[in-house]
Amino acid sequence: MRFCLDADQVALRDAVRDMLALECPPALVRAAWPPGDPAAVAALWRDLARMGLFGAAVPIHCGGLGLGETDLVPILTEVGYAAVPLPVAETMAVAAPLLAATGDPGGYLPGVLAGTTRVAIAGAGDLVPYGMLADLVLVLRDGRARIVEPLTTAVVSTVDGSRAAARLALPSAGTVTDDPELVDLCLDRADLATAAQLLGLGRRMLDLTVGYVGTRRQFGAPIGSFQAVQHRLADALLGLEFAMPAVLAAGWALAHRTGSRRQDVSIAVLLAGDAARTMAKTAIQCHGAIGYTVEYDLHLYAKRTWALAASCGTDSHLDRLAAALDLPKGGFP
Amino acid sequence: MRFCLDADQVALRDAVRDMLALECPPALVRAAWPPGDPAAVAALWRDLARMGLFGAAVPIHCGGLGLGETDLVPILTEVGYAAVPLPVAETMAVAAPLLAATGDPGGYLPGVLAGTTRVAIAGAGDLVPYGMLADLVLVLRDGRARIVEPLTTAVVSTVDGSRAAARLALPSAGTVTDDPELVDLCLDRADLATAAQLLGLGRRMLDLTVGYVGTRRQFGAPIGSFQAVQHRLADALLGLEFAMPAVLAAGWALAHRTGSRRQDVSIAVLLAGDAARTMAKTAIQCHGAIGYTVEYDLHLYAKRTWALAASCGTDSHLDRLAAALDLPKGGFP
Amino acid sequence: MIDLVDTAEEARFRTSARAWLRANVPSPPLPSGDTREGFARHVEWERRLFDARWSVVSWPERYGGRDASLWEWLVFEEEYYAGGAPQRVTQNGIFLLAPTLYEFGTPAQQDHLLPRIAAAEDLWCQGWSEPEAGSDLAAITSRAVRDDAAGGWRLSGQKTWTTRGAFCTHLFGLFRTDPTAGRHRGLTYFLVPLGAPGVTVRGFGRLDGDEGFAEVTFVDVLVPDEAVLGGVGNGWRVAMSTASSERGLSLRSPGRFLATADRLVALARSRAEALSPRLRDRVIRAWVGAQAYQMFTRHQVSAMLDGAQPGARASLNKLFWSELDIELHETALELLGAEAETDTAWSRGFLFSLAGPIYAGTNEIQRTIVAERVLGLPRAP
Amino acid sequence: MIDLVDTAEEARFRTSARAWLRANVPSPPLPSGDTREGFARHVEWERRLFDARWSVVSWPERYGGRDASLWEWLVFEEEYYAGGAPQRVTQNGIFLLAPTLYEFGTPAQQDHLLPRIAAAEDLWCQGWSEPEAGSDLAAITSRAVRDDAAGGWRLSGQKTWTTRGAFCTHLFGLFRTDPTAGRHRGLTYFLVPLGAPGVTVRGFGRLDGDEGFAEVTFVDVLVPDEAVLGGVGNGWRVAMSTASSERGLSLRSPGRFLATADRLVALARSRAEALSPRLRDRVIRAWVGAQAYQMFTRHQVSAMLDGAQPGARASLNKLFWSELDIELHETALELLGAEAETDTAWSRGFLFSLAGPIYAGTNEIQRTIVAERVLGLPRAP
Repeated sequence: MRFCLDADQVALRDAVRDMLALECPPALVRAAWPPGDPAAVAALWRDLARMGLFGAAVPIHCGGLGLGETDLVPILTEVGYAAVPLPVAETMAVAAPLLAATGDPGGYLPGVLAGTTRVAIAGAGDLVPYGMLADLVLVLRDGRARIVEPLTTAVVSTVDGSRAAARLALPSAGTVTDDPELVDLCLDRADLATAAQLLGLGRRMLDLTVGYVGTRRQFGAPIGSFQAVQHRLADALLGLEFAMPAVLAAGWALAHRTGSRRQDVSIAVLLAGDAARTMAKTAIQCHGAIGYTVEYDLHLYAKRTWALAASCGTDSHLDRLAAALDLPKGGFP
Repeated sequence: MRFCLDADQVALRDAVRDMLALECPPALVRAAWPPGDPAAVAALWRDLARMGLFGAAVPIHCGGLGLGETDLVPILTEVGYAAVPLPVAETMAVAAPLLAATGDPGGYLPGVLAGTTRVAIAGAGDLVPYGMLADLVLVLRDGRARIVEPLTTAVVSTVDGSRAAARLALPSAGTVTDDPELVDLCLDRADLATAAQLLGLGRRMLDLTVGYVGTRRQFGAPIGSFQAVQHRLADALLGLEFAMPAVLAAGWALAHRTGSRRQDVSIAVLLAGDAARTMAKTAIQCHGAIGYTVEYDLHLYAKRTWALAASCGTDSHLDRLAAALDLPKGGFP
Repeated sequence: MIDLVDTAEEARFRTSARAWLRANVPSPPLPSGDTREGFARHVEWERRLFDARWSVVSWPERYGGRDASLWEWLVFEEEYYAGGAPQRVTQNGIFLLAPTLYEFGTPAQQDHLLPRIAAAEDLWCQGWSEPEAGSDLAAITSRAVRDDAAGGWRLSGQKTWTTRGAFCTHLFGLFRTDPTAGRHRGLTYFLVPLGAPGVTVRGFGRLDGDEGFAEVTFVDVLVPDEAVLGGVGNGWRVAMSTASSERGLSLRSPGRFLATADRLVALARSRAEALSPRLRDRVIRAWVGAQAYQMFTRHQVSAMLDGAQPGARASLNKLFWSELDIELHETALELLGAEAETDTAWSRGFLFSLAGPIYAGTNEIQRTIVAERVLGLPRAP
Repeated sequence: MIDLVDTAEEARFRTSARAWLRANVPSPPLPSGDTREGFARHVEWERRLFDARWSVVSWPERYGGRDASLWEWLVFEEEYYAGGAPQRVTQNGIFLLAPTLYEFGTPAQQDHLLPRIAAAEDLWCQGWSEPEAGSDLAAITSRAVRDDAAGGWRLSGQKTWTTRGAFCTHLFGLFRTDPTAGRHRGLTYFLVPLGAPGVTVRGFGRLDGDEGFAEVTFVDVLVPDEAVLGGVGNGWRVAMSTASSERGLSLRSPGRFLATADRLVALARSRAEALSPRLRDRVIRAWVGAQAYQMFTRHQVSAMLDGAQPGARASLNKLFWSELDIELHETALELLGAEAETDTAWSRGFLFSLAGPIYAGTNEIQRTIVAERVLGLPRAP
């Protein structure tokens, strides 16, 4: 047994972290809010492509880095930490390896690897986060994976203005695979990517809050010295610390196609979702009024957290675990 | 609209409170724990009878005080506050008015009023709290109310040793009524009595804890001056304060047989159950190790709280409210 | 005495309020009052309310009210929110400043200001927080210096995090009149027109989209003696009276949460495909919370009519409603699933609800008040 | 490197442990170890474990162990609790004192004491708390005075809330050797036989039925120099090492909670009539918590094998396992419904779980440690 990142994984994570610290500061996230600065956002996508990130999960013989889901977790955590306002997780962790695994019938993979093609994933109904920025949309429904070009695009106003969400009309053709194992793998990778980003977002909000409460003074002392603030932040940290290994373990389970992988993903999503949501609420409360202004950066990360957490599908994960534990499925009589 | 106790209600509550403070101190609750002092416990029952309490909810023309459920709430709260180790709520609030309403076919009422007959209520299965002390058992099942003398009695060891619980074999005859409205009323009164006692127990634990943390010093200050303790107790108080009016309102709804009475009872049970359970946990934690000893009194009240809360039937109350709100009934598909 | 149904008079009042609201509540609903245009539409609505004498039902007739009882006021609030009527953009004036004016104002101040508040002619915002004085309100440094020659006071300093400050016409708040006195002493409560020379209002966005969230700067702003409310140096006491209103009943009547809870239940019914048993329970418990708040306030109103002062117990209200409001909205967003991230009344309501545990004294401050002043725990060292 | 399956060697170890446990775990289960008679039966079991070299698998062979790796120790703990084996009444000696002895003991102390701990010959209890020193451990007043003539130390004072103190043979704890030094200074860690003249042990019941919960009084108790562990005046540092063991991994391995979670799931399956969707979700989430604790400890063990010291992070373990343990048991009691009030393994386990957030430093203390030493927040004033 062994459970820590190896030197390569650490080096890649740090490279991504350093790059995003430089290229995706809060100002870049703001640039993705309308009206914003689309050119700056597009430049970030090219920077990520230059690092080879969109091929991270693509086999080497297909032009990628040949990494597995275990390796993706720390990268996606950094993507969350920076709240990258682009469909990086969708393209890198789900679409690119799917294209590679299916022989890329549409010939999209080179563009994806080169950073000229962005892929979003369709959410519930016709809502597609990053739909305004996506060249392609991956639809995972009814046991099929489809990759399609949108027919029509209508912008949607969202709480997190940097999500570039759209309501899209999509063609019904474009099936890439109906292999249930591969479709499930796409869903699991998407869930894993969400969990990892939520961890990173949680860390970002924690760092912002720890920094603020250490300097903000009220009643003659830094507010971070009051038990009410200290204990609430300790509890928030607890949630993040206990979610992190579960997310990493889920990545490993996917990478090794273990029998328990789907339940491990569900565990990861439940823990990371709860931890990030708790952290968001804690961060806003510990900041007080300043955290409630849009001039301060916290809301950028809190709103992304709510958007990702809302897509988690808590009940479906509970049902999946119920099945694994031989407990009854949810629903009503 | 008007929502406060009147002078008579306050006077009766205060009389019960004063009497129980004197006659049912922690030492008397301890006397009910095995091997204990059965004579002392029996004396308390006689004292309660002398106050006329067992006739509280019996019409005046049947020899009672003619009070309604609204009046019972403050009395039962005091019974909870003192953790009276006897089936007072069962006899006073449920059995006695039932006997009166059904014309007392078994001729039990005079003994109940005189304090020579104690009535317990059968719980789940064959478990009867206070079964060891009861002359009669009220069984509320299958749309019938039965009042029976137990056939056999086997003592049961319980967490709260002052509950005198027994497993009883009961005869299947003895139906007092199968009027659904009257049977429901018995169930509602039992629930109301549980909620009111939980409020009182919560108050008792709060008082003990506020007293302790105000004097116990650590780190050079009373522990009640630390935010961690202050804020936790503030939250526990909040639960109790917001449950109390709901319980009183449920009593009023029962007394006036309003259309929403059953859902008001469910609201009361849910709020009082949560508040008392939270208070118990808070009290133990704020006390630290001393609260974990049986020499200290807190456990007497915490264990009664757990016993009553365990009998609350949370899910059935949620289902009842679901029906009232036109939401689906619980269960599995 | 307990009697939880309307008296004949209350029932008449309810019927009358319901009828008027049914005929007059704007449909479709007004746009958000958090933009300048939306705010103007809301002010129009407030004036319509006033014209029909529904803007301040519990006030004396001479100020535009109906001399309604506290019970009737609760009834009106229930009907108002159940009828889907707009949030009250006049709330700072009506529910916070006015109770303070009734308690501390001179007859001249009352006669001048109250009708203008009722009629939405003056639109008030709060001036409590400063950049270095949030939770620690006693740390404020904005000051007022007596100018005998001009016959008034000269204000300077900065107030911030002022809800709708950019759209309002007046501000009430604390200024330090005696810089030598200790924290809570030497403060005076001032009433300031935002149009006065030397006042600058800078709006900056709020997380929930309120564009009127503002920072207000005072440079040598001259106000007359009549701008002092409750006496020079008495500001803390006067402000605490406002704070008690803000935390307690008057700002957040149960009607608002009962209506939200009912809308939540309706949402749950309408989203059968998303409604899991878990969410059903969450909906029920949130609804139960709204009922609990109603019972609690009824009990509190009865006690107030018997002469009790809520005092520190107003902090119990504030803790409860602020957490209830978040729970109601979070539950709705869970029902909406992935659609929760779109900009809807529920998502905007959720963002707004997050301010509840922060403004009017953070919930941490409230818990300390409850612990020390309701439970009597020893004060923090 | 991540590899979350047993190596071949670990798998062999697991098989071997499982086989021995399957053949030897007492059935029916032993009575509670909280009575004198039950305790004696548990000590017999501990000696059986020792005879088969399963009592201290990670210790060197010369002390009765198997030189097992930390991973193998985790494996053993999983198998031990999954097999329904009894709680370890030797835990204070094996999991708390022994790690401290390995770190601070002299070779003579190690050679003398460790085999006796492994073999359950010496049964250790803790002597931290005093009536006026609970959370505030540095406030202890029990003292040890040097007696040069007798060649040792004379102990006096009182320790209290000592789990199973009435049944144990030895106590470790802090005594003040320099009354002039400040709170954390001037303390020394002593190892004391409870049979020594001048020691009185008074048992008093504990809420969960532990009759061995005790108060230990020392009146002029003479102990030799060898009774000092880690040097005179160095007691705080030595004690913090023990505390870190108590809070962290060594006292509460995931195996215990994984086994409880599995029993909870089995209970849920067996009580279909009581299992509502709400309780199903609660069961699942509690089970998820146990899995999270396992992943966390695996990650922690990997870090420790790479040289990291858990240090203040042990407080994270303690917060998590203590709350998890309550949640597992509360959920079980809800499944049991009205039967929950009867005296069962679950109800006893619930009462025991409530001590988790209290002993080994209350969870309030742990949260402060996490805030100040893990997050680096400013210290409380």
